[in-house]
Formats: sequence, structure tokens, C-alpha cells
Amino acid sequence: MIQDKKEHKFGMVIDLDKCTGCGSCMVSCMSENNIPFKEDESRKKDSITWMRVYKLTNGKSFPDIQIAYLPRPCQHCSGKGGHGHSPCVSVCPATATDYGYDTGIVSQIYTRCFGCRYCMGACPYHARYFNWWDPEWPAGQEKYLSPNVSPRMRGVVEKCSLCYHRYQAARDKAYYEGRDDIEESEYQTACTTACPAGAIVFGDLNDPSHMVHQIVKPDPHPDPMNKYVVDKSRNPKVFRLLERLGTNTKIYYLSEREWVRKAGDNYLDGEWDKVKNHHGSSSK
Amino acid sequence: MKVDRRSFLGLGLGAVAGVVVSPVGLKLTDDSSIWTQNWPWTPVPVDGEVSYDSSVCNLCPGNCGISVRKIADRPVKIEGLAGYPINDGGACLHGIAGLQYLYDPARVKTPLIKKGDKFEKISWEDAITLVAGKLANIRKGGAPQKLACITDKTQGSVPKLFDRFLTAFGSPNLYTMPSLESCLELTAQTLHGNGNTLGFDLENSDFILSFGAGLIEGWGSPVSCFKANASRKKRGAKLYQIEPRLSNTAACADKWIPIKPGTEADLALGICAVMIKNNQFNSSTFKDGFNRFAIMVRNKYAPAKVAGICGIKVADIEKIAGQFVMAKRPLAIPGRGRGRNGQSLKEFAAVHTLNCLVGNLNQRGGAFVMAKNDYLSFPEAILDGVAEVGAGQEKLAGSVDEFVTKLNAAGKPIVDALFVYNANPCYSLNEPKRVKQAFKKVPFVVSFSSFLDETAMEADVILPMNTFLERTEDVPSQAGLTKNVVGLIRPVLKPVFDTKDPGDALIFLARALGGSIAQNFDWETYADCLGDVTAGIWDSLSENGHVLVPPKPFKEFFEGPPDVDFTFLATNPSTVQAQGDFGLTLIPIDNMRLLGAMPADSPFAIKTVSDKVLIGKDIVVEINPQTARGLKDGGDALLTTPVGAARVKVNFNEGIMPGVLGMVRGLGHTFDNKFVSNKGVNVNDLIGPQIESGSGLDAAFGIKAKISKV
Amino acid sequence: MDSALIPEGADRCSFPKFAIGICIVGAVALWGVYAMFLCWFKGLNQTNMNDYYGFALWIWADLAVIAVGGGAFFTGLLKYIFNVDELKNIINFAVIIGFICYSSALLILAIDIGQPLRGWFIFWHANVHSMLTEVAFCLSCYFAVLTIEFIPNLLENRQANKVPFFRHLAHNMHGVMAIFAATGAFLSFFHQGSLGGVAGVMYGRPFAVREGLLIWPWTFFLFTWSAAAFGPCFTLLVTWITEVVTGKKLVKDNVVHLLAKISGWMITTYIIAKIIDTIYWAYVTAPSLGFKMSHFYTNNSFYGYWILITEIVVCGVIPGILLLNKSTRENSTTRWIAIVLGVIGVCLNRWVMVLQIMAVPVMSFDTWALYVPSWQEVATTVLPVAYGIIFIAITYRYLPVFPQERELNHTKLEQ
Amino acid sequence: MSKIENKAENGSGEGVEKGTADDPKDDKGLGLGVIFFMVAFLVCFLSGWLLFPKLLYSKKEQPFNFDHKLHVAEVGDCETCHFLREDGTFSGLPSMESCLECHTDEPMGETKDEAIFAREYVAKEKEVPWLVYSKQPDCVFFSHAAHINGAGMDCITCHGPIGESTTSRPYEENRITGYSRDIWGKNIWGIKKHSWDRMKMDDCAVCHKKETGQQGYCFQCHK
Repeated sequence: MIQDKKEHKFGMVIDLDKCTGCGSCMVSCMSENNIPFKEDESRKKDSITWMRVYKLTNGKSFPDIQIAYLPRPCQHCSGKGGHGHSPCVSVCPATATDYGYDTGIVSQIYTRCFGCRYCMGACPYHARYFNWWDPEWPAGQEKYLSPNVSPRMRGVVEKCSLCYHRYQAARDKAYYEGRDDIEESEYQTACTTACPAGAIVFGDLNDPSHMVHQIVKPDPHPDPMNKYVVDKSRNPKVFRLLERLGTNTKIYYLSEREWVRKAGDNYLDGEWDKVKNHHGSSSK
Repeated sequence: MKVDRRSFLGLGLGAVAGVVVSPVGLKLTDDSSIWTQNWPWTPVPVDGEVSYDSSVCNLCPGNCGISVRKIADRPVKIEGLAGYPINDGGACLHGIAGLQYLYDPARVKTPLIKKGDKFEKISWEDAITLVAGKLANIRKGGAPQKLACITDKTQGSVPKLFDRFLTAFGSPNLYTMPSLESCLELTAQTLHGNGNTLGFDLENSDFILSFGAGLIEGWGSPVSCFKANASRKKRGAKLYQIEPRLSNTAACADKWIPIKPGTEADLALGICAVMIKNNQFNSSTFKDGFNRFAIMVRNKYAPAKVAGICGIKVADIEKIAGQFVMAKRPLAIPGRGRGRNGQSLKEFAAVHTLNCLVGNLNQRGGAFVMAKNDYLSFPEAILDGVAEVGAGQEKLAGSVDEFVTKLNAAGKPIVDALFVYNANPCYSLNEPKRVKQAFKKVPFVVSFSSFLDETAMEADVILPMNTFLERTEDVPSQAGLTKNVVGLIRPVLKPVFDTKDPGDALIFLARALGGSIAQNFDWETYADCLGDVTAGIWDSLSENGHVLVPPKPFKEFFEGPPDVDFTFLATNPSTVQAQGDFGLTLIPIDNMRLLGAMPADSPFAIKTVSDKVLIGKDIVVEINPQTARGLKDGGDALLTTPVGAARVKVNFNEGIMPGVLGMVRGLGHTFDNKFVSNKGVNVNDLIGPQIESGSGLDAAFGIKAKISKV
Repeated sequence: MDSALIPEGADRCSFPKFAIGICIVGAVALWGVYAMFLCWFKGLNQTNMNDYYGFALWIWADLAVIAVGGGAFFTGLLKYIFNVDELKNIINFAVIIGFICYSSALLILAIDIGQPLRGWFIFWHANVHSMLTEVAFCLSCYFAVLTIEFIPNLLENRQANKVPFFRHLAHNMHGVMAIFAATGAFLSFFHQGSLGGVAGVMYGRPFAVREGLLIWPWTFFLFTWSAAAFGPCFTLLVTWITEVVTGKKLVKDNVVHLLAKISGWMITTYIIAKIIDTIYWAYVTAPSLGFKMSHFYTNNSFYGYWILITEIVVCGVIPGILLLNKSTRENSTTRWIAIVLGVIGVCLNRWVMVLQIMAVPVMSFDTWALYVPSWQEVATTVLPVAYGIIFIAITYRYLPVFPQERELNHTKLEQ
Repeated sequence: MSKIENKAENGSGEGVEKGTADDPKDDKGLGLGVIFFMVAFLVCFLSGWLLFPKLLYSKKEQPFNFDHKLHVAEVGDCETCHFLREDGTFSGLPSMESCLECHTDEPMGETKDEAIFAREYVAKEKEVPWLVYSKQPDCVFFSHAAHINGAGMDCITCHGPIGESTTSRPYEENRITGYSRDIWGKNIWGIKKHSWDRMKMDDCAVCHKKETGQQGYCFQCHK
């Protein structure tokens, strides 16, 4: 079987200097993945947006203030030491979410989930959403739903799947054509293809020929400063969200602006200046 | 033997035991959980063969190419069309959400006629007969100019058909909604003569001086602007953004220059003054009035004075001028926000004058003066006697805003019938309530609309239109682009409801009127018509889905740049001031996540709107903490302007100039769609029109306001 | 009218009086049941939980009742394993309270999950890495054990006892009770612990995460220990309330003092461990992840240092001292103060370990999230209380729960 | 009677012996109790095994009989009608379009089934609303390409010898879940004699474990 021949580690790098906060990725995700909507979506704490764009500011006052936008899909953590024990996967009591060692993608199976919401508590990125309501579409609108992603029922948790169905489709084509593996361009997520600024680069972090690998340059060795952290980027402009927790996310972010990179994690006073120039182990 | 308690105990126990050792328990437990996994009320999308259709999106003037993924002939996803000259694969959130418009709860499903204050269904035949009857009477009256029409734009065969209809009918009263395109045409016409428009070569400029143009807030053709902006870093191109608020564009610009609202023109002329003083300009093509202009700016727009007006430092003005002149491919672009509402000709002209002075006209990375595209060739219009009469009449007004003002001013109806096509003036013009009044004064209003929006509600008859996914139409793009692409909208599915293409509706109507009007519309269907009138390009258009008409500069490049006529600015037309005398200034904010005009937003778009913009049903107003005396961040407040007042929530934002209030444009719809309507207020309700003398444009960039805690 | 059922020699209030009381509490219970059905049929949108507050009031209630229900396993442990014989006079009641607490916990869990009909997946498709799985298994097993521990007492009912089979059964079961007590203690140790683990393993949540031993974070042991420490407090508290309500003395002081003393030692040792844990977390664990302690207690309108001090000092150290010290322990006023504080303390600890975790922002650009439960949540949380009162009332009325009751109240008569 | 008495004696068990001795009346009561017990047990036990499955599933007839055997003989294989599309997706049941590659609204043979087909569907240009025995629920992603091209499996392994069928058996649908009975299997205990007798998740997992060494990750088969 294909995924046995080669182990992928799909991930993303998002250029926050290119991101304009336009929201195309959010909507593309919604329409690709049959995300429901309700009358009041302004309560962001119960509004299902697999891809959510956060607004960051540098906290300065007029006119020195700066803002940046940070798109946040599920971070697809590979967990402490990269062993696949993501914060959510390790806590799910019913194995409704698992870590695909062949793809590095964290799944969520709506029909297995019974809605205990432990995974939501465990996720520091708020990437997981609960279906508090039955999904309802205005008359006729259910006609645009895609059969590639199963609509969720009330009472279960859902989250970004990195458009796994697009991976499946690409593999089906590869099988049909008798190919062993899929091309970089054959599997791209809905947010990636939608971004009008081309801020999102998606691909296989394990494959040196893929753009995402070339930008991120993941460090094969654990971070000497924190044994739980693996695949730290060796690109000084690239960072991950809450890297210090050892969640080992596969969504990387890129920015020229130091304050933006600093916002990616938490630092004690003065700590940032010590660590800001540390980018993975010396190995090149 | 007596039957006692214990016998029944036995009975019970037996039953239980029997069930336990049968599969019932296990099976039911399993099946009941499987039932929850397949609740009948959770939809199951039908699977099938995948196919792709390509078409063009016309939700905004951008006209991007789209690829529609269909499964079992059901459209399920809209994406940008790779290789399309405008957006090359990119797409904005509104286009991607386009499918939601097909099944929008507010769609007009059949022709409707107003009885009392309710709408009733009516057949197409009856609707057309009724309209034709009314129109025939107007012509009998011998005053055909009393039919007026409002459309969204002037370019393309459908607007041209409405034009043709009015001509054939005998009325000059055709008006279009304010748009960036019309402003650019007007500017080009004023500085370079008739029949031109402007395009800006953002992709190749290395120094963009933007006077509030929301390059990533939907200005021009949004996706192509996004791409141009995204490539700046690679090209090392600078962007200076001049506006009162740290918009997303300002945020990603190399420099944000906060400036008092409505003083953009002054700053532009101030920079002109500096350039002229330092003799840093190229006057080879200057025609009339340059000297008068030079003297005027020297006297009236000395940096010191301008600095005061705009609230920036003299040094900065000179620095900006310096950098603009020094740049290899400098480019100044006008049009606050989307460049659609509340724009002023003076401002556009002043900003474009910078391009003229720096001499980048028709140069790579500069401003292009292009002939309006003319790919359409309609047969000569046939006018009967009545039409001749009307043709001689004066147009009632210079702009749709002036038209509305005139309607209100008049005692008895000056217009007997009004067509509205693909426009929502009762929402998107300033102070809509006055527009609604004006509509009430028109005895018979016909709306050609896909949605039962604010304007359609005011109509007496609604003729339901196909959405862009169900129709055929040619859409020429301009929207500030330097390339002139004619795209072809093609239906990706059969009309969901009993709706028609606008062209077909007009042909149907013309036929019903008969006579010379019918002769002018002598086509079986709109599709035939399109084939005829685009004859020149039809083959490649229908084959490739678009035609790239090469940009036709005023003169060919080698002949040098076009002439520039300064007479308009030389007279120093007065700058429009904000109405009223309150302490603060309220300005509308164009936000990429809200379309702001026609059509209203999709549920998905509304879902992406930040809770710093909309909370529940309350709109959020941005204010700088310095000016927020007595207000609480996130608290309620009452916002008052000379034309209205509204309950709002307050958001302290360090990214907006002290003294300025920012309110997003595009909320506060009032029609029947719970996902989109009755959320926040319509900022236009709070702003009164300010007609600019000379252009007739409504140039209200904002309005004076006060805000108080409640 | 129901005198046939009332244990011999015990005097109980008249049936009508009893019935009225039950009806009043029953009304409250019905309110809870109504809310429960709302949640089942309309879904969890009936609550004020949201995607930031996946765990809320209910999970707190769960952890709290299980913690205070810990009196059952600990008293059982002392009585049957360590043969602290005096405790036989309160063990029945401890078991009943435990039974109520655990049945309530299971009920709340059944309401709390989004797909109740799939609840059994937790057993069928169990993920062995999940603390919640451990909780589910131990919880249900221990509930079974409690039921078994409760049966003999049930069979001692005057009528039931007439049936020889039941009489013998009851008798024999008493004999083997030690085994169940041991099993119970073992199971309890684990699920009390795993409930602590639930928070401790969330390494994405710096407020919750703790180092630990093997797969078990320190919170695992702290939870077990605190349950053992404060559980008896709750048993004593309820006993006292029952005494007040019935106006009778039901348990001899020496028993009360003994349990209080044991509880005192447990509390003190627990609170020392807790203080060490907190300090280590505040000065080593959290900073290593980039968090100052103040981050967790400032910049929001509710959670301040007060909650930390209340939990550890006011409701931990103080009751510990009061119960250790003989004079304050045997002075009823101070003893009751200590016991009440203790019960509040353990509940507060569970609150912090569930709700404050959810409230604290983790991403630097995220914000505090506070929440107020909806009436449906409150009602369903009150339900177990009402149910508990009714259950105790009935068991007390019809079962010989307190072996010393007769003796104590006869002696009263003689004087 | 006496037989039952003895049963009762034994049934009442050691522990209670003393009790029964005390009070002979119990005896008969208990005896009767045992009869009641037996009866109730048998009734529930049998209905659980025999009646329940009948009640649980509803039978639905196909629009008309389809003779697979005949068609296989005519076209030679399965793939002509059930094929993989070029994008690797599976065409499933043939659409009217592909039927019309051979058929017209004039029947070719003289079976009444074909007559129905021609009259009711071809003539009226309606798709035939077949009921699919092997239909999996919406949450399942199944790749025919992976199994046919990737693993080189044949149709029979999962679908059984349906190609040899000459008539269409009625489609049985679970009244609670709406599943086809073929998923759980004909046997109420779900005991399978052939690889195609049952198609629940565990059946996929077993084969995957055997063939690929591991059950596979959730997303491999779920969407």
C-alpha cells in the first residue's frame, strides 16, 4: 500500500508578512468541509471555524502600533518528542482521534466521538470545535454540500483535517495510474489553494524537494534546549506556536517582524533576547 | 398451589434471563448508537462523477475567473481559475462563498407584484404584460423621458441593452451607481479628454503612493491587487499608505502616514507644489493651464499650509515628494477604501496629477491612460417619433445622487417609471431613507433583481434575475487594471428558480411593447444577442472564456505620453467638507470581509467578521483611547451625526487617528435573511450626501459626529 | 402506616411529616430531571459551555462528589483492612454516602457527554492512554463494589431480614466484606488519581500540567490523597447534619473524634504535599514553559491569588491544624468549622483544577475566558443533592444505618 | 409434578435449604415460580433469537429483477458496468446512460423484467432506483482503486458471487439504523462463513491487519 512505501509528514508554513487577513482561507475551508453556520456567529467561542484568523498587535500606541494576522488551522501536533502523542490524541477516551504515522495528520472521527470534549480542554490552540447545535442549512442550501466530507451531527467534536479527502483523491488517481506516490501539487489543502496572496505553502516536511521543507528546514535533531522539541526550524524567520510546550506542531509561521515571531510563544522577562537567535541545533 | 409474589418474581427473572442470553440487548445497544451516527435529519450529500466548469465571478467589479467543482452535476465548490489573466488561481472569500447565493433565503423565486404592502406571485407573462402596459401609457403621454433607469455599471452588453432600451424608448435618464470605474473615467476625461479611463500598473511599480486606496480591502480588482501586494517584498517595491486609520493595507505598507480625513486632495496638491518648487517634473506633454495650476498650488498649497490642514509634518511632505520623485517607477493611486462611495473628482484629479508631473503615464509601472474598451457593436438604434422627442430632452441630473435629490425636491412626479437593475441604492447610497422617499414619489418602480433586498422591497414589480452562476453575460474588467479583459460568465447549472437572464427579460419586454422598441431588440434570446454584438471576439470569447484586449493607450507608447489638461484643477475647485459641527469625524471603513454594496454578504462572509466589528446585533465603532473620554472599551454608546443616531459598541483602537470614529460599511441590512440582516447598522444611514460642484459626485468622505455613553 | 418497615426500637417521625419532606425535596429533584431531559433531547446548547469551556460546572460537580465520596473507600479501608473497629459504627453511613456520590457522578457524566447513546464506546473502543478511560473503568467497577457493600445493610431491613435467604446472604456477605473493601480501596485509589491525572496530563495547558511518577503526574497522587483526607470530613459533616435534622445522637463522640483525628493527619500531610507541589509548579514547571505565576492570577475579573490562598491556607492548613490539635478537635464548634472548611477546600481545589484551567489563556494573543453556568447546568448539578437527601432520608428511616442509635437514644431515656 | 418438585429442591439451592425446611409453603410457591421462570425464559429467549431479527429488518423489493449472470455472459466481466473513472473514483452502479449503450426502449429479450425496465425507465428517461446491498454509511471512505489496483483484490472477496445471481433478492434494511442487512450480516450473531458475509469496520480491520501488518489509521477509511 502506498503509505507504507514512504512516510509523509504533511505540514504548512504560513508567511505572516504576506497574509492580509482577507478571510479567503476561512471561507474556502468552510465551503470545502461542509461547515455549518447559524444566525449569530459573532460569539467566536461557539463559532465553528476550522481555520481561524487571529489579529495580533504589537501593543504600541498611536501611531507606532502595528498589526498582523495569524491564520490558525489545527496544528497537527506530533506531540512530545514527535512520537505521535498529541495533546488531544493522548486524552481521547474512545480513540475517536488518532495520529496518522503515515501522514502526520491528526484525525477526528465524528461517528466515534461521543462528545466528552476532553480533547478540547487539552488543546491550547482552540483548534477543536464542538457541535453544540444540529447543523441546519436553509432550504435547498444542503445541495451544495460535498460528499467528500461527512456532515457532522450534533454533540461531537470536529476540527481541521488538512483536507485529508484531497489526499485520498490524489492517492486514488495515483492508484489508477499505477503510480507509487503523489506529486506535491496533487495534494494541496483548500486554504492553501484559496489564499490570493500565496501566503500558505503546504507539502511534505519529510521531502526535501517540497517547498515547505526548503523554507522550514526542519532540524532532524531534538532541540538541545528542550528535549521534547523536535523538527525545530533552522530558518531564523520561522517559528511555531507554543513550541516550548513540546506539542511539536506541523504548522510553521514565517515573519520578518521580530514582534510577530515573539508573539508565537510565551517568554519570561528578558528571555526572548536570549533565545531569539537560537534556531535548532547547529547541525546543518 | 397458589400464585404468589414469588411466582411473578420467577416470571420477571425468567424474562430478563431469556432476553439476556438472546442477541437483543447487544444488537439494540449497537444499533441505537449507529442510529445516532446516521440521524435522518443530518444531510447526506449525494456522490457522483466530478467535473469542473469555468466561468467568471461578477460579485464585484473584479471579475475574477472561477472554476466550479461539480459532483453529479451539483456545484459544490468555487475556486479561482488558474491561468486567468486577472486572478490566476486566486479567489476572494466572497467568490468562494458564491454558491450560497444560489439558495439565499432572500432570493426572488418568481416574478412578484406588490399588492398593498405585500408581494404576490405572478407569472412572467403577466408581469411583462403589466410592465409593458404601464410603459405604453408613458409613451402615449408623449413624455418618454419620464422613464428612468439605475444600473450598476456602464460597461458590458447588459448595461448597454438597458441603455439601448431607454434610447429606443426615448429617455436620456440612465444613471449608474457610484463606482471606482466611473470615478476613473471622469478623471481621465477631465485630464486627458473624452473616451478614456485610467489603469494603474501595480505589478511593476516600485513605489506606490496610495491615498487611502484599500489595495487589500477590495480596491479595484481585489485578487489582482492582493497578488501585486504580495509580490512587493520580492520586487523590493515600497508602499506608502496615506489614511486616517491603520487599515490592513496601511498595516502591510512600508510606511503608514496618518492624515486628517478628507484632506487627501490637499496633501496631493501640497506634494505637487513641492515638486514644482524643486522643478522636479516633466512638462513635455502639458497642454492647457499648467502655469495657472503651478501658480495656484504655489500660493494655495505651500507645504506649511498643507501640513496644518492634513495634520502631518512639513518635513514629511517634502520627504514623501522626494521619495516619489526619486523612485524609478513611482505611482500615485486615488480612491479611499474600495474607491466606490463618497469619492471626489478633485481628489482623484489631484492624485493623478502626481502621476502626470512625475511623468509615469503609459510607462511600465505607471498610470495608463486607456481608451474605454469598445468590443461591442450594436446595430444602429431605431427611434420612432416619440423616441425622437425624448432624445431631445436634457438629462435630469449628473449623478444618481443628484437624481435622487431632484426626485425628492420635485412637487409632482418628474419620473413616471423607474427601472433598477443589479443595484441597491436604498441601501448603498448615503442617507438611504431619502432614497426610499424618492422611490415612493415614483408611481411605478420595476426591479430587475436576484434578491429581495432593500431596493427590491420598494419596487412595484420585481423581475427575478439569474445569479452569476445561472446566467450568460460578458463582463469587461477595468477596475483600475492596465489590462482589458473581457470575461464570459457561463451558467454552471440550470436556474434554481423561475428566473431569467436580464437580457432575456429586456428582450421579452421589448417584444411586448412592439413597434420600434421591439425592432431594436430583434433577437430570439439574449444568447443570440451576445453572439451578434460581440461578433468581433465571440469565437475566442466563447472558446477560451475570456479575451485579453491589449491595453490601448491614448497614443501608442513611442508617440510619447498623452496630453494633460490642467484647467480643472487650476481653478482650485473647493474641497468638500464634512457636514455638521460636532467634535469628531465619522468615516466608513471598507472591510474585505464585507462586500459593502451589491449583493449583500453571504452567511460565510458574515461568519468571518471579527467580534471587534460585530457583536450579536451591535456594530462596533473604532475610536482612539485618547478621544474616548467617558467611554468604556467594549461598552455601549450612542453615536450621533447631523443625519441620524445609532446605538453602538465601542472598541478602543490605537490604530485610528484621535478625533476620528471608524464604522464598517456593509452591515445593517434590513431584508429577510436572518444570517445576514439585522446585524449592526448601515453606516450610510448616518452620513448625508455632499454633492461636489462640477462633478455632481456625492463626495461625502465622512461626517461630523459625537459619541456618548449610554 | 409504614411502621412495619421501620427498624425495631427506632422511633421515626410520622409518615405524613416524612412524606411532606420528601415531596419538597422531590420538587427540586424534578426540576433537575426536567433540565436533564432538556439536555438530552435538545443537546448541550442548553448549557453555557463553549469551545473554550468544554469542561465546566458538571465536570467540577463530578470531581467534587467523587472527592467527598472518598470517605467511603477510606473508612472502609481503615475498618476492614486496618481493623479500626470503632469505625463499624459509621461505616454503613459512609458506604451510603459513597453510593450516592458515585451514582450521582455517573448520572452527571451521562448528561455531560454530547452523545449519551454512544457512552459505552469509552469501554468498547477504550484508549488506554486516556486518563478518562481509567476513570470510567474504575468508577463503574467501584460503583459495583459500593453496591455490594451496601446490600447487607439493605437486607437488614426488618421485612427483608424475615426472608431467611436474605438473612443468610447478608450475614455471609459481612464475612467477605474485607475483600470488597480492599478491591474498593484499590479501585478508588486509581480513579481518584486518574481524575487528578485528567488535568495533570494536559501538557498543552501550563496551568494544569505537572511532572510525575511514570505515567502518573503528581496531581494523580494529590487527588487520591485529598479524597482520603477530606472524604471523612464529608462523612462526618453529613452525619452531623442528619443528627441535627433527626434531633438524635447517632454516632458516639469517640468514633467522630477518631475519624476527625485521622482526617486531620491526612489533611495536614496532604496540604504539605500540595504546598510543595504548588511551589515547584510556580517556580520550576510554569517558568520553564515561559509563564510567570502572576500570569495565572491576574488580568481577569475573577481568578486572583485569593483563590489560591483560600484553597491552601484557609481551607487546608487551618482545618488540618484544628483537627490535629486535641482540644480544638474535641470542641464541637471548632471541629465543625474545620470540617466545613475542609469540604469547601477540596471542592475549591477541584474547581480550580477544572474551570480555572479552561479560563487561563495559553497563546500570547489569546484572552481570559470566563463563563456563567446556565440554569439547566445548575439544575442538573442540584439534582444529585436532592437525590442524596431523599436517599439518606429513606435509608435512615427504613434501615438500621447507625448501630449505636438505639443505645444512644435509650440511654437518653434512662437519664 | 414431582420432577418439578425436585428441580425446585435443587433450584432453591444449598444456602436456602434451612429456609425451605422452615416453611413448606415456600416450596410450592417456589415450584410455581420455577415454572413461570422456565416459561418466561423460553418465550423471551426464542423470540429474541427468532422473532426479533424479523422485526428489526424491513424487506424492500428491487424495482425489478436483474439477471447478473446473463449480463456477465453478455459483456464478459464486471468492469464494463462497474468501473474506475480516470480520476480513480469508482462509478458504482451503472447509470441509465451506460445501460443504453446496449439497450433501447425496445426490449432485447422477452423477460417481463426487461419490459419493466424499457417501459418504466428507458422510455421515461428515469434512472433505476436500485437498492445497494453493500452500501456503507456516509462516514465511510472506501477506495475501490486502492483495493483493486493497489491490492489486486477481486470483487467476490467483498461482494460475494453476486455475478452469478439470476434474480435480485429483496433488500433488507435495519429499521433503526437504515443500514443494509449485508453490513451486519444475515446471521443475527454476525457469524460469517465467507469473507463477504459481514462488512462491519472490524472486518475491514482484520483484513488490513493481515495484509498490511496494521489495522490502519482512522482517516484511511473515514471521512
